[in-house]
Formats: sequence, C-alpha cells, structure tokens
Amino acid sequence: MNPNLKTTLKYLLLAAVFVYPLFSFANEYVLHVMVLIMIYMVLAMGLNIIPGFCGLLDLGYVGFYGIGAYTAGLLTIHFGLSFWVIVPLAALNGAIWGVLLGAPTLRLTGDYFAIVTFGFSELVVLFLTNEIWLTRGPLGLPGIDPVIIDFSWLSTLIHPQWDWYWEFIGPQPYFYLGLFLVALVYVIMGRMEDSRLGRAWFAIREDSIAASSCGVNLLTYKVIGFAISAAIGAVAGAFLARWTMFLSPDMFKFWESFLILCMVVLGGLGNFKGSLVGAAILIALGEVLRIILPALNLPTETRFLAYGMIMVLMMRFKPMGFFPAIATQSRKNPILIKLKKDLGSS
Amino acid sequence: MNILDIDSLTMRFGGLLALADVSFHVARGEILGLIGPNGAGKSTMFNCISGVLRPTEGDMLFEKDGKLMRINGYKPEKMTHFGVARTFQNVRLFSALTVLDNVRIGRHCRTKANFFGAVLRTRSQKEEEQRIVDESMNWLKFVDLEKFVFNTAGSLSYGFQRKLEIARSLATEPRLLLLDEPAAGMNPKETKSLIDLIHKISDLGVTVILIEHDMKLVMSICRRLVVLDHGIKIAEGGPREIRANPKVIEAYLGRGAADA
Amino acid sequence: MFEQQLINGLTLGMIYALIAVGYTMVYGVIQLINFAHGEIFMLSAFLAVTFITVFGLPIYVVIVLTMGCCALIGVMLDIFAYRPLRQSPRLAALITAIGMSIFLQNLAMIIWGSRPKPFVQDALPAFLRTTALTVGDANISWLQMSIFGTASMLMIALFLIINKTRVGTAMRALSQNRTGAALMGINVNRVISFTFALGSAMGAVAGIMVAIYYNTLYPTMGYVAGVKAFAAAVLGGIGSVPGAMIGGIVLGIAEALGAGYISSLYRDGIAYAVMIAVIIFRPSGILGKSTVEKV
Amino acid sequence: MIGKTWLKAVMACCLVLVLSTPALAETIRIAVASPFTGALAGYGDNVKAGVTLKVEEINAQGGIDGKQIRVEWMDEQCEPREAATVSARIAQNRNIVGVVGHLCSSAHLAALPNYLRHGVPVIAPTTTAVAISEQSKDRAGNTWAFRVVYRDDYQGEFLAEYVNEVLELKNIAVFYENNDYGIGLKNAFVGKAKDLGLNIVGEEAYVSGASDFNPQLTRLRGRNPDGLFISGYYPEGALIAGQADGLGMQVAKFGADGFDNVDYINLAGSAAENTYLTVPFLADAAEGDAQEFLQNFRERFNREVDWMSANAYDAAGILLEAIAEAGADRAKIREYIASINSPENAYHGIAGMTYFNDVGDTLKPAFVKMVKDGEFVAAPVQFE
Repeated sequence: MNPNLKTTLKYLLLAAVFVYPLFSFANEYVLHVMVLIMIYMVLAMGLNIIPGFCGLLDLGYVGFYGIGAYTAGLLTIHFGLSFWVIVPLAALNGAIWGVLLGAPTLRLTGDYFAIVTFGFSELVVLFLTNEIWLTRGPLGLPGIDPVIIDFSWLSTLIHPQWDWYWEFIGPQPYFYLGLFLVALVYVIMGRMEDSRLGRAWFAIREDSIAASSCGVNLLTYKVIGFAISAAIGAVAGAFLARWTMFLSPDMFKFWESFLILCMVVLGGLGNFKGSLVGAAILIALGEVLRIILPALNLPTETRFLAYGMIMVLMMRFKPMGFFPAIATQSRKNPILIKLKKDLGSS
Repeated sequence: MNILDIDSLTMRFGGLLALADVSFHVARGEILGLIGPNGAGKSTMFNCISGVLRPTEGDMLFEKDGKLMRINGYKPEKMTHFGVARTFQNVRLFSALTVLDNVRIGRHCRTKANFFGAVLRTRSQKEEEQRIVDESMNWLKFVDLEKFVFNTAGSLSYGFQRKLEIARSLATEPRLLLLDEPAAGMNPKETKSLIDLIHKISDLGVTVILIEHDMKLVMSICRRLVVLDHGIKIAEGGPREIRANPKVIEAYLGRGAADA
Repeated sequence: MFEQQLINGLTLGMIYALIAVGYTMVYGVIQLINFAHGEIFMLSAFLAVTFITVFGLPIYVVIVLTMGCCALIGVMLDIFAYRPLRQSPRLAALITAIGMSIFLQNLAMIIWGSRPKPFVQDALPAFLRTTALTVGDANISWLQMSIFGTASMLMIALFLIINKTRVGTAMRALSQNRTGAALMGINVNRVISFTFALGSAMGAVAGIMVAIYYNTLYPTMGYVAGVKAFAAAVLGGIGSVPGAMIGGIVLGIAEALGAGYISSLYRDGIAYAVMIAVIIFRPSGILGKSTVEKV
Repeated sequence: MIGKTWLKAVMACCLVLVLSTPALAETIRIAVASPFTGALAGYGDNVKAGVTLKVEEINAQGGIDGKQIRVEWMDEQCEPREAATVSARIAQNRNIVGVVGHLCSSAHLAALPNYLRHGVPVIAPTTTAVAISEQSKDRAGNTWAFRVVYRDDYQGEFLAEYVNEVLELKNIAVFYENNDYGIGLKNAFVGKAKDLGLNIVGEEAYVSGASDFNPQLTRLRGRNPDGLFISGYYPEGALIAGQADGLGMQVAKFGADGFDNVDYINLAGSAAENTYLTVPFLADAAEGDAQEFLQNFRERFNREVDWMSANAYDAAGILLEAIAEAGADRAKIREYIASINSPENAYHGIAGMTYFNDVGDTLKPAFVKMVKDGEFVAAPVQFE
C-alpha cells in the first residue's frame, strides 16, 4: 500500500474511533469492551517494562493492579477524594510497593524472580481477601463513586448560574478518559524508551554484565523500572475502580497476570506499541468467541477451549510476537533523524 | 606515577587457585601486555580489576585524583565510573540494538538525565541527548564505524564487533582500558588496523592493559609484559627479556623446551 | 496435635513432590516452566476413574495404564506444542504452556463435565481407610501409608533412572549443555520427550493419589496443585530433582503447620512467604546450584 | 510501525462492533448469566439445567404469544470483570428483555450498575450477599434487581436457632469458606448463636477449591466441639465431612443451602451421615407441581435436583410469567415483578412461594433436611 495512503487511512480510522462514541448508534457494549481494552493496553504497556525492557519475567503484575484499585476504591469511599487526586496517590502507592518488593528480590536471577513476583501477587490477593476490616474481603467493595469533574467552585465565581459539575455516567466519558490515559502512558513510555533510562534498561536486557561495565547500576535501574511499571499498573487499577464502581479480590487473581503477560509477548517483548495490539487482540478474542461460538451452534462451554488453542497457534506462528523490533521509539528522535540526513548527504 | 598497583592479589574459586599472590604495577600512559597460556588467570585478573569478581586476598590500588585508592569490592559500574573500562573475551554487545545505541549506552555513566527529565523532556535533557549523540558519533568515527551507525550491532562482522566494543568502552571516558584478546578471530588486515587503533587510544592518554595470544601483536605494541601461568606471575619485563625468559618458554612450550 | 499436623503436611508434601519433579525435570532439560503439567495431573485422575467405571479394570492395572496414557499425553504435548518452539524465545513457549493448560482444562470440562466427582471407592481395598498406626495423638491411615510408600518408591526409581541408566545420563548431559549433548550423538528430541513422559507419569500417580485421598476430582484441580508444585520445585532449586522432593515436602509441612498454628486464612500465603524467604536468602533454592556466568 | 499497530487495534475493535449487531428474530430473548467455564462452572451448570427445563416447558406449550423463548447463555466465570462486560452486552441488546443471574454475589454486584442504568430486570437465583439489597434500585428509586433466594443473614440466624433448640448442641466449631457466601452466613450464624448463649469453640476458614482441610480440622478437633457448622458449598463441604471423619471427629455437621446437592453424599460417602442443612424447599413437602418437576429433572438430566436448579427454574418462571402478563418490555416486566410484593399475590413455584420486598429481596420459609442412610430426608423436626 502506498505509504501516504496508509497514513491517511490510519488517521481516518483513528478519527472514526475517536468520534464513534458520540453517535447515537454507538453500541454501549462495544464501548464497554473498548474501555476494557484500554485498561489492558495501559497494563500491558506498563508490564512491558519488566520482561520487555529489562528482560525479567514478572508473573505477579496483577498485584500492583490490585493495590492501585483498592487504594483508589478505599480513598473514594472513606475520604471522597477526587479521581484526579487519587490517580497520583495510587501511582505512588504502587511505586512504593514496587520498590519494597523489587529492592530485595531484583538481584535474583530469571525464574526465581518470576516466582517471587508470583508469590507477591498471591499475597496481595490474600491480603485483600482476608483483611475484611479494611477491604470488606470477599464481600467486595460496592458503591464506589464514578469519576467526577467538579469545577463548580470556579464556575460560581465566574457566574452564579453556571455549574461546571459533571459526573461520568455510561461508557462514553470513560471511553475518552481511557483514551486520555492510554495516550498519556503511551507518551511516557515513548519518552522513557528513547532516553538514558530506556537505553539502560535495554542494555540490562541484552547483556547485564556488559551493561554494568558501561556504568549501569543494575539493581538501581531494575528497581526504577519495577517501580514505574508498578505505578502504571496501579493507575490502571485506579481507573478500573472508578469505572466498575465495584471491587472484589476475585478481580485480581493470577490468571490476570498471565493474560497481561500474554498480551505483552503477543505484541512483542520490548515493543510497547505492540502491547496495544496484544491487549486489543486478546480482549477482543474473548468477546468475539462469545459471539461467534453460539452462531456456529457450539456451546458456551467451548469458549475457553478455543481461546487456549488460539493462544497456542498464535505463539506457534508468531513466536516473536507481532512486533519483534525493540527500541523503535528512537526512530522518531529528531536528533537521530537529523543525524541520518547528515550522514546520507555526506 | 602508577595508575594501578596490584599487590599480592589472590583469587580462589572454592579449591581452585586462579590467582596466587600476583603483584605488578601499571604506569600511567603505558601499554602493558598480560600474557600467559590458557587458564593462566589473565581474564580472572581483568574480572578482578573491573569489579566483576571480588579478589579473595590482596589489594588493588587505583589512582584517583592523584592518590591511590583501594578498589577491592567495588561493583563494575563503580569501576567504570572511576575510569576503568573493558572489553570482553567473547564480545558482549547489545546485539539487538543499533551500533549508535551501543555507544550511547557507553555514555551512561558520564550523563545524568533521570526519569523526570526523560518524561518532561526538559531542556537540559535535550541538550544532554544531543551531546551524547555527538560524542558517540565521534567515538564511532574514531574506530571507523560511522558507516554502520544505524545497523544493529549483531549484524556486524566479527572484526567490526570488536571495534564497536572498543568504541563503547572508550565512550565511558576511561583512564585505564582493559582489552581482552581484541585480535582474536581477526584477519591480518584487521589486526593491523587494530594495532593502529590501540596506538591511537594510547595517544589519547589512556593507559591500556592488553591480554593477547597473538605474540607478534603483543611484542610490537607493548613496552612491558607481565606473564602469568597457573595463577602465578612468572615473569615481568620488556618484550626481549620475556622472549628469552626460560620460565616463559617452559610455560608456553612445556618442560624441556627451555633446556633445548 | 503437632504430630497430626506434621503427618498432614507430610502427606501433602509427598504429593506436591511428585508433581514438582515433573516441573523440575522439564525445566532442567529445556528451561521451560511447563504450566500444562498440572493439567496432566488432573487428566490422570479423570482417566483413572474412566478406566474403572467404563472398563471395570482393577486399581493396580488402572494405575499403570494411566501412567502410560499420561506419559503419552506428555510426549504429545511436547511434540505438538513445544517442539516447534525450541528455537524461539523462552516466553513464547511459556505462553504456549499457559494456552495448553487452558485448553486441556476446558477439554476435560467438556468431556467429563464441570461438577466434582467422587473417586470410585468400591475399586479400592477397604483397609485403606483404616488406621495403620497411631503416633502420639496422630492417626495415620493405610492410605497415607501407601501414599508415603508409593511416593518414596517412585522417587527412588526416578533417582535410579536418572543416575544409573543411559537415558538418565543423556538427560543430565542435556541439562548441562544441549548443543554439546547433541554433538555427542544424543538424540536430543527423544531425550526431551522421554523427560516429558517420565514427569507426566509421576504426575499421573500424584493425580490418582490425590483423587483417592480426597475422594474428589474436578477439572480445575490441576491449576492450584500445579502452581503449588511449581513453587515447590523453585523452592527446592529448579532443575534439581532431589530439590523438588525436598521443596515439596517443605512446602507441604509449612502449609499444614502454618494453617494449623498461624492462620488458616493465610494458609497459601504462608507457603508463598516461606518460599520467598528461602529464595531471598538462598537465591537458587535449597538444592539449586548457583550458576555463575563465565565472563 | 505505529500505523500498523493502531490499524490492527482499531480493526479488532471494529470486528467486535460488527459481530455484536443484534440479529432480528421472531423470538423472545432472555439471558442467563452464570459461570459456564472456569472453577465454578459446575454451579453454572445447575442454573443452566433449571432454566433449560422451564424454557423447554414453555416452548413446548407454544411459547408466549406464539413466540418461542430463546435463551442467551452468557458465560462470566463468576469473575466481576467478565460479569460487567456481559451485563453491558445484555443491556445493549434491546431484544433481551430480562436476565436470570448472576450466580455469584460479587459478579452480580459488578454487573448491577449496567442493569440499573439501562433498566434491565434481573432475577438472581442464588446470590445471597446482604450488600445486594443496597444496590438494587436505580436513581429513580425503581427496583430492577430481584432475587428468589433468602439472604445469608436470614439463613444463618435460622440455623443458629435450630441448632440451639432442636439439635441442642452447645459447643459449636465453625468452618467457613472464605468468600462472600461463607462469611455472610457465618457472621449471621455466629452473631445469633452468641445471643442464644451457644459456645463457639473455634472459627476456621478455608478457600474455595481447596482440597486439604486437615490442618484446620485438627485444630478444631482439639477444642472438642459437639457440632461442626460448615459455612460453604457442598464440594468442599463433602471433603470436610470426609476428612473430619478420618480424623475421628464424630460430631453432627450442619450447613445451609450450599450443601443441598446430592453430590454431597456421593463425595462424602458414609461421612455425610448426621448432616443437617437448611433448604428453601423440601422435595417431600413440595406441592404437586414440584413432584412433577423433580421427575422431569431426573429424566432430563439424569441426576437429583439441587436447590440452585430449583431456584433457577423458579427465577425463570417468574421472569417468563412477567413477560406473558406484561409483554416483552423491560420496564413493564420490572413493574410486574415489583408488584409481586405480598403473600397474596406471591408466585407459587416449586421452591415454595416467592414474593419480593421493596429492595427485591425475597422472604421464604426455610426447611431443614438431613442425611440419613445415604439419602437426603426431611429432618424430623421442622421449625417455624
């Protein structure tokens, strides 16, 4: 396809997605699934830092997701804090736990680290389940407020009749909020990747001994990566809490960790743009199967049979994921583009 | 003044004595050859100096701000920070990354942008990124690899990979450079250009320690040599002395060769 | 009470150990966390019950037959799912393992239904449920005794296979250096398949024992047991067969004592906390060798 | 790169959109949301059986207004996230006029906001959590969520009184499943038991799906209870009974509706003897319709009926009656169901009569069954 046409098409499609929720024919179920996809996009991008950038297997990412979600849920219920205050707090709490877990364990090698993260996420779920005084445990945490944008204090100052107060109802506002969140994380990921930080991570992933002989402090940079990854997971959790307005420890079982890891691997390890595709495919797949199977007169029970088989086949034919190239963001770095031009002309 | 003093250094791996009471010194600006048969402990010596291994006994003293400081037990990244850089016996590049990125990572310890700088793209971060690219390009030109800037490191030929590794280590601004068999696997033409390169590095004022099996190369560029055998220093001196030293001949050719 | 808890833990630990050796052997030869191993454990229980109810075979025959079937399933798993991915990144194989695990679990659910089933008690000798001996205030049933006995016997057999036979030597060679082993004329794929077969057969025995001991089998039973056994394998030092045995027993006892004396709510948590603590202080598990990368 | 990335993501989304456009058909559609895969699929299967039976009956009679009933089986694995997605799908599809589900309280709570906002009447056959009562009304104050099962607190208190007055046990060990059902039931039981002066000698918990209960039982055994209250479901309950027996605990066991499945006896074997349980209906005491239902159920599914199937059958019955009476319109169906609010106009199902209070909860009498000689029989003493 002509590259120009492709670019145009791409932007047209993006624009179509962007305005889609505004139309009256917009299907709320589709929007719901899209919001879900966006949450997983954020999660997959955040997780990609650990196995993708640093080359460490993390089987417990859902722990940070859960920490973020419950931080947001409890702060909303007990203190009525605004979403915009909660997001940074949840991120901070996620990062703190990331450091607490990462600092003693990130010196472990390979699969030992993986199992420790897995154990951690199980402990998080057990905590959420058992500390009923705090989390209501298995009874779940219902009645979390939706996201609210409240500028009424400002509007009344300007004009007494105005009331700038919006409560998010239905999937449309969450769609745009989710889109904003994905875009934000996307930009942060891109900027981190194409920086001293990102290069240090890739160096650790490619050859940690050589990285340390280049002056990269392995533990420090792994912990930084772990903390940032945890913070992103917690932000996704905070969004989830205010979107579903209900939390339960069941939502953070370790299957979720695997699902997110699958998204990352399917998209391409170390390629955070691929994670977007991975998330879209795996979440959409579950829904597509939900619709297709009855149409083919297959019972609902076969849904995960097909899901598992498709996962195996995808790995069989795309073992490197859909986008295996790493550190692609630097292709858009103006300094390098200029350098390329200079080299080409000389 | 010496840049490095090795004082009765001993390294044990369980029951195995890899280095036994080895002492030598390295003068600032010189090119020192570290030779010996396979398994003599040469790479172990490099691993100790560069911080990969912590020696069991003895002292390593490194010149810093005009004074000698004990460097036992510092991590590799700290040693790099002090000004010790190295290459590896089996080339260790970041092979999925581009040639330029490899060298840019070498600049890591001389730069300081952090997460916030990266995400907010502050002015100082941008300027630093520009400087990193410029300096990395200079080093790539220095080793004649500017043609391959955007190729992935893994796609280079073996000789070029060796050179890239040298460029990466130079990017850390070392005062002491440890080259571990840089000519291994190179053809004569590449070896010749390597000799030129080592001279060029030395001309920059960088002290070089060289492990090498290619005796012609070693003898031609090193003024002084230290010979290890089974972890023991058996000789030290100029190329001519070493060549005549019966212990060295014995170590390389076996007992009897020296008498003959 | 302590004796009873110890016996409880030991029984549990023996079962974990039997599953854990399957993980650790496969990990040893191809560095793959075979998450589908838990499902083989589950399938064995269902196969055994099917053999008894449909074909009316005696229990001893059923055990051998099930071991054979599961070994076959393990080999097929290797050939169809993992072999094509030998040269791919490790994570691709890991995801495949997860995918196979989902597939097998749901397959069992479709074939045998999702509700829990009892084991066929009539097929078992009646004395199994009676008390064999009493230690302190603890009753040890013949069933528990036979679990100890069977597990120990299998462990010894496994030890002999790995250390005394040609194929065992090949397995050990493979876990050291696959390329080197191939150059020495070892048929790598065949040895890997054999490893899967051996591990699956062990898992099969564990599956049958669990089904008999708890008198229940259900399609998701492989999930939890598999994860615990994997933790046990890591705890003992992944790749080390004696390590897996010790890890399993340690985990089983920690779980039983933790649930008995600390908090039953944090039962699994105690198992994981013990595991994390051990790994932090012994970064390659109890018996794992720390591998130093040659620079 | 980025172009292709976005392209694929967007295409995947579009695919969902295209595939989810509602098909037009001359049927009345209802949805059943329950776990049909995953760890709790066995329970979902019970619900499926109950609804299937009811719908087949209605369809065999010619459907409603000549239209056949079609059921959309919505698998949600008892996971709140899946349940929220499923509820969005149901709410979106205007052809679906009502829902029977969900099975788990947590999934139900996650799904409710969607039903309330879009106005979908939903009847839960099995969710017993107390918290649901507060979440069943939309902003206008209309109740959309109903349930045909009594709440945990009612059962727990009932059981405590029964134990105290009829079984006359004094030292009770409590073993509960660590989920909403187990905890809710346990809390109600323990609270009432303490009021009644019973002695709770120990409380232990287990997680659902566990299979080894020996450590906790060993601990409870050390306290010498004369009764063991198992607050959970039958698969674990059967194992607990069996393992308690193995440890030599010869005490009376009792549980609630979660035990009402013939598999309890199959799994526990002789250890099931001397177990008492509260149930919403008694097969022996059931009216004529119920006997026919039991017979049909046995023939159709080749197993004994359990309370989940019975409740699902009734839930579907109420929904279909509402459709028949009020028409296939969500709001009218809701109004009709909400109007079933007193014993006089109660729905008479096979699990007794059902009527709803203001928040959609049902008030039903509870009965007590026991296991005797390998069978469930009505307990000799019932309790009002």
